[in-house]
Amino acid sequence: NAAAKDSSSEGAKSSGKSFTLVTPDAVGQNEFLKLAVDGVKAAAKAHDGTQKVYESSDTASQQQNVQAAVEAKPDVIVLVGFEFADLVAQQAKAHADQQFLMIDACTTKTFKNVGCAVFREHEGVYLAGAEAGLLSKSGKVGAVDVLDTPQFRRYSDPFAAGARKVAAKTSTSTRFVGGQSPFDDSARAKEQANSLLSKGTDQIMAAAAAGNYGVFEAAKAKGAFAYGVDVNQCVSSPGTVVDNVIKRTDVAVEKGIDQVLGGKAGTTVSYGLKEGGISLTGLEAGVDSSKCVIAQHKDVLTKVKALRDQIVAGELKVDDPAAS
Amino acid sequence: MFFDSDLLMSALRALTPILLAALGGALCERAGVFNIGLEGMMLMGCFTAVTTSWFTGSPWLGVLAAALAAAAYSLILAVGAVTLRGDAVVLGIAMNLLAVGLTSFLLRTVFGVQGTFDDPSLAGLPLVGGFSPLAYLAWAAVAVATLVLSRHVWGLRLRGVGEAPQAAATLGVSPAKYQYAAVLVSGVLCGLAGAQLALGNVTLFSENMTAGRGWIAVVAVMLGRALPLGVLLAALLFGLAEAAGFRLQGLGLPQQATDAAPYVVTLGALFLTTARRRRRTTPAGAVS
Amino acid sequence: MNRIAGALRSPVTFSVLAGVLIGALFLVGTGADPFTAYGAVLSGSLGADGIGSTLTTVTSVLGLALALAIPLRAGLINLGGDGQLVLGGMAAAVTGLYTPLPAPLTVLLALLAGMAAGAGYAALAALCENHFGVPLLVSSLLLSYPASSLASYLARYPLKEPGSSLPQTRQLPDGVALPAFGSSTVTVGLLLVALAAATYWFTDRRTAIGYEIRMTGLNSRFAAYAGVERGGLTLRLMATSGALAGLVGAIGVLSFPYRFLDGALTAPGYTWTGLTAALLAGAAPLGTVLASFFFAVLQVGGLSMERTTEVPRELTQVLQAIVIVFLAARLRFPRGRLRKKAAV
Amino acid sequence: MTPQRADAEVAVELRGITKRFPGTLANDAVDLTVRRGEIHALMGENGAGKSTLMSVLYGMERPDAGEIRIDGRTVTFADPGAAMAAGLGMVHQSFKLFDSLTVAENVVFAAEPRRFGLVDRAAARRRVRELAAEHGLAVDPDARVGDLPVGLRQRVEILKLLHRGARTLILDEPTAVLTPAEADALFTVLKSLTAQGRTVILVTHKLREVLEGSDNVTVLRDGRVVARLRTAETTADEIAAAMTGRAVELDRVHAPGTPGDVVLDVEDLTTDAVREVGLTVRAGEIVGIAGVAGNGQSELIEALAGLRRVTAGRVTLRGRDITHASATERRARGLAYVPEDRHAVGTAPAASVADNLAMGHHRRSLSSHGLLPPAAVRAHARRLVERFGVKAATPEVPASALSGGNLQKLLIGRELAHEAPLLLVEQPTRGVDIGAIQNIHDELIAYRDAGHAVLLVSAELSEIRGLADRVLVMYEGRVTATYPKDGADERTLGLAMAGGAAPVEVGD
Ligand SMILES: Nc1ncnc2c1ncn2[C@@H]1O[C@H](COP(=O)(O)OP(=O)(O)OP(=O)(O)O)[C@@H](O)[C@H]1O
Ligand SMILES: Nc1ncnc2c1ncn2[C@@H]1O[C@H](COP(=O)(O)OP(=O)(O)OP(=O)(O)O)[C@@H](O)[C@H]1O
Ligand SMILES: [Mg+2]
Ligand SMILES: [Mg+2]
Repeated sequence: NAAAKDSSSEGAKSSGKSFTLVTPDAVGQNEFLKLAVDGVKAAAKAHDGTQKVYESSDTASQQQNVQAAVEAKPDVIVLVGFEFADLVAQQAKAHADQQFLMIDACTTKTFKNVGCAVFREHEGVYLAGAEAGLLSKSGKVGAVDVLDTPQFRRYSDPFAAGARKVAAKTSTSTRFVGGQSPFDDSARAKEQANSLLSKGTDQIMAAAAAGNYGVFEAAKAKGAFAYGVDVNQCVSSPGTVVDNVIKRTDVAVEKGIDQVLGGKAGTTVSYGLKEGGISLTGLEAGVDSSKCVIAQHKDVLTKVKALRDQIVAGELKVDDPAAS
Repeated sequence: MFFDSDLLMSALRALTPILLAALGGALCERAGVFNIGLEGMMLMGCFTAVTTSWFTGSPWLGVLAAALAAAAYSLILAVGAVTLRGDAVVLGIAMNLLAVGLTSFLLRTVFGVQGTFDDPSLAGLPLVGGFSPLAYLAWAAVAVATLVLSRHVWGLRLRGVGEAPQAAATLGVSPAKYQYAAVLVSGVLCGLAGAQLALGNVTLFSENMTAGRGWIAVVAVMLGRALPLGVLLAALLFGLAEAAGFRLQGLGLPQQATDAAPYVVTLGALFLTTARRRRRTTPAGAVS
Repeated sequence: MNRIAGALRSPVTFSVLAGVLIGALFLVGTGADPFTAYGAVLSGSLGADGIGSTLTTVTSVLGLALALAIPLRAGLINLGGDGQLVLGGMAAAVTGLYTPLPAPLTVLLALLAGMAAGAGYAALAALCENHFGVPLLVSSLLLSYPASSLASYLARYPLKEPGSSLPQTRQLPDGVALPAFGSSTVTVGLLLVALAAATYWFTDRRTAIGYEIRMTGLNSRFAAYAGVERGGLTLRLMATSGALAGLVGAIGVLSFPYRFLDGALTAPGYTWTGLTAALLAGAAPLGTVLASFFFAVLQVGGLSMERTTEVPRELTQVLQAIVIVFLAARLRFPRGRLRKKAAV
Repeated sequence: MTPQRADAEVAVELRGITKRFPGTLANDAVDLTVRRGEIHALMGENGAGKSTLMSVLYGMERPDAGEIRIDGRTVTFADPGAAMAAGLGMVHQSFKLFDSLTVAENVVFAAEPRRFGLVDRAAARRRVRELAAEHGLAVDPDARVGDLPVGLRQRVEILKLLHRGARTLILDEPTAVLTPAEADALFTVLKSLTAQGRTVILVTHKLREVLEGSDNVTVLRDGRVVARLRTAETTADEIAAAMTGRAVELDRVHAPGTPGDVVLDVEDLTTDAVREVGLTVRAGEIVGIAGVAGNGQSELIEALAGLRRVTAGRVTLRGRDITHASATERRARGLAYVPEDRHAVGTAPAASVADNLAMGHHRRSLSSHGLLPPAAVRAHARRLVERFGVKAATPEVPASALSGGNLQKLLIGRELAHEAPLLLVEQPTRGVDIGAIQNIHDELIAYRDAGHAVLLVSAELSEIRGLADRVLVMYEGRVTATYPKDGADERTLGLAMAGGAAPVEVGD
């Protein structure tokens, strides 16, 4: 628990600001949460302040952690995830002088002391889908999601739409890991991927949390390709992972804190392709050293860049499954 | 085509860890020790297999270490339930809890990570004819267990110990010895099950990665009436139901329905088999 | 006085001390200071900041521990607490959302609906044993999964809050909530659970049915011989058990965040904690209460310890398991029936 | 004091065996000499230390002091396996058999003929047939032991010992569950074994068989040897006096009762193991049912008690049809029941004496409006403990701490206390010593004389003849004979129990 270690070094020199990050799950290998931790650390450094990370594991611990965070009265409490919407609404009302920053979600009502940052993952997933459509030889692409919930649908529905955009005849399919331990069950995720592969699918969007490793293994064994999320996952399975939908949570956290400290809480900032909050590894600098398969398909990247430009310019609108 | 060879392969892959663990559970059951800690023993196997394979570079050493570690872990049940005559159900549940806590704790201490340890250079088990060698071992274990239980002197004595421990004791057969042996062998089998899951089915360790498979093995022991072949059929039924569930998702069935399917199928199978058995045993019972 | 001396010499004291000691060794092994860590556990769970969370956790843990202890007293193991809990929560949510009555009445109705749903579903497991001969342990466990799946489906599709990204129902109307104590998270639910514990204690010690339940647990053939009807008792005990599990679910939904969120009720694993508490206490009422409280302290304190020190909370999980192992190895309770059942 | 033949060599010799349990001195410097080729009876009341002594000899208990000599050599047995290796073999009172295994598997268990480590089933079968033929112990090697009647199970137990080459056989109360005919057959087998030079140590409470079948008798009381007798030179009275320390009147036949109204009327009752049984029991009489175990007596009683489904027929209790009533309804209607198996059915050994005594009373005299005050339970327990002389430290001790005889007193006392018009009693004195038997018999007679109806099932013919006003014999699920009091001697009854009697009808 490196995060907590930093906090112990606060004390005398903490003339700066203090930030507390509360996560909905254990940070572990959750790339999305790791980035959030990076973001809050960067903010602490920038503001010569201190930071703490409270990791939750379930609804009960989320509640207890938020409670504890509020009682410690840091300058900003950062909360990552949809799960916190109700909690933040409750606490923001009860503690009007406490500043909150919500990442990846927002309260239904607007509070003057709550800043929000949300992502338009679907834009990035759409582009990954386009890559898949262009690269697929079988004309079949699919996705493996953790659970059948709206936020995970953001990783499957736009993927299908992107593929069909560039290759109209592409057939698409989605599997959900489910089971007793959906976020950790890589064996199950692997079998779900296998069931797609056995149908001839050769491009798979992997949004199975820890199960992604299982998806990559399955794809690798069948010589098929997969797409990672949040960070560059190509390194964990070079030659199999084509590209990744990058979500710059660190940026959102750091900028969000600035915005809240700057007195501009009460607003919601949306990060998409345009803002650089969402991207693909293939579209970033350093693609050639990323170990991603897409680095060998410059032609594909050219077409995808064109699509991106259309989206950024607002000429192309990507449907958001979570907005229904 | 719905029922194709891929479906069968998928079912067989899902089957292997469950089968290995359930065989261990069946042996314990036969020896009169109710082993509900299969899940925890398996998880210890997963962790040891990955750790050993990582540090030695040999998945085979990983398998060996997993078997040994899980067997050592199973001593908790053996000492607690056999020697100290504690409650096997409580011990089993505690072992499951302890395994989750301990492996997560060790994951942090040994690898400095949380959640999942995965590395491309972690060596997994090779595939032979589409399956890991442990899958073949599991099949062989069914045959061996059947033979030993039904024909070998050890099997006869084990069954005797499970049915009437004092009777066995008066004939100079130590129930404790056989019960220890059964629990330790179940430890070895669960260790292998864990190794298969972490180095065969996938190549990584993640917290709580057994995800209820040990419980399914417990159910398989009951459904299969603690007979190796029965256990095999029960595990196969479960594997097929799960693999079919994955396919049905492709046909548009909601994930929640396919999640529930294996359990509903198992319950249905239990209804059928116990109803049949009841009909058969009622007249027989009247004789005595 | 004898009792106090007995308690001090009891396996419980021994096991807790052994667990704490082994836990301390772990702590030293990882370079942490055991006193700081245990201090953090205690102050985090029993201090002013933590007691609220502890009591909230106690509400759920004790509720489920009681639910599982009641059939256990007669030697029946209900492994389906999760399913009954979730169905209870879902029933309460639906009632809370769609009852056109004044809020207080709606709350009452939602509690009753939750209990009814849990009771009905648990009774189903009893029927599986009584009529199909499927051991209760297995039938209750297997039935639990489809129940969770059903609730998950409902929260995801027909009852989903429009526009939300989470598989959750709409929030209950204003006022459809259990009153809380001050600004804390502790609600009247705690009182309901405490009332259930008191009732259980009274029934167990001082009523004829409680006596019959105890005797069934000690020797079911003996009880049957004297006229205690096994099937009927199983059904009633399971229904009571399910009703309590359902009540915990309803309390969960009628407390913050006042809606059914898929997985929220089961993720903290209260069912297992509750079952363990009940098993450890041999289903005795007072012991169940104490064990539940102990586990709640460990859970809340463990999280707090992780926040304030470097020690990961898994340690309290390990500690809890070690205490159980030690206790189980020295403690037995009547379970003759289970053995026979399990040996199908 | 030691009138033993000096010529035969000594097979087993125990010297100064002392065994202490917490709170009990079970064996106090016991000496026992058993000569080769004899049947040596070991007698004593419940708790006298017989089983303990045999456990010590057989390596199941370690003695605190003393020495064991087999064939003149001093030995120490770490476990029964070592004792078996030295040529000892023991048949325990409760059989130690594996019900789900076959006869052959039971016989060869732990001493299996093998081929490549596998059990050689053919050889095992052969071995059973050979031994059976040699010793007159015919039994089907492929039968499942669980399906066998008690008499055959005992044969399996003896075959087990013979298969292991036991030269000295220890039998703990082997005839407790046998009919006279079966017991006679057993003694024939034992005699032929001793004729071959084997030795038998017989633990028993039954004077008749000791007098008829043994060569020497050793009597224990309170863990000490109080008499060593040559059977040919002693009498039943002498042995009984040695066992109890006082003179006892043996085989009393009680005065007949005065039957009143019909309390229980059973017509053509049929269950899975009972065929068209009809009988009546009147107030103020004891009706005895004799029969070899496994001929439907237990099933009949269970059906009457409401614990077994009735497939046809009619049962009337005090004028009310109770054919399909539940056990609770029957009890409410006026029925009490002392079951055969006091540990598994009649009590909850882990529960306290007080809780055990409350069962059945807890819904009636002890409770009101469903409440059961602990004080009432305790007071009730104290009353019964005193009235029936149950030896228990306090009512709070678990019933498992009571000796067999005391547990039986507890059970009978509890059921008698219901004052129910009908009492069903199975094997009320099995394994109970002479003194306790007399107490129990007196209680039953007093209960009858108070105007209650009693239906008694017993394998003990002297008990049936001593107590019953009418005797029914059950054979293969049917009532095959009915006799009035003193209407049949033991021979006639024994014959009828073996299925060899023409039915004798007598009016009710
Ligand atoms: N394991 C034991 N622990 C404590 N006390 C025991 C134990 N076994 C026997 N005893 C006690 O030792 C004494 C002798 O018992 P033992 O079994 O030898 O009697 P017995 O002569 O065989 O009686 P019975 O006729 O009832 O079979 C009794 O008081 C009994 O309660
Ligand atoms: N652990 C024990 N503690 C106290 N008493 C015991 C114990 N084990 C046995 N006894 C008593 O010792 C006596 C003899 O025990 P044993 O095992 O020989 O029983 P038994 O002869 O089969 O019993 P029964 O008297 O019912 O025929 C019994 O009265 C029994 O209650
Ligand atoms: Mg005895
Ligand atoms: Mg006896």
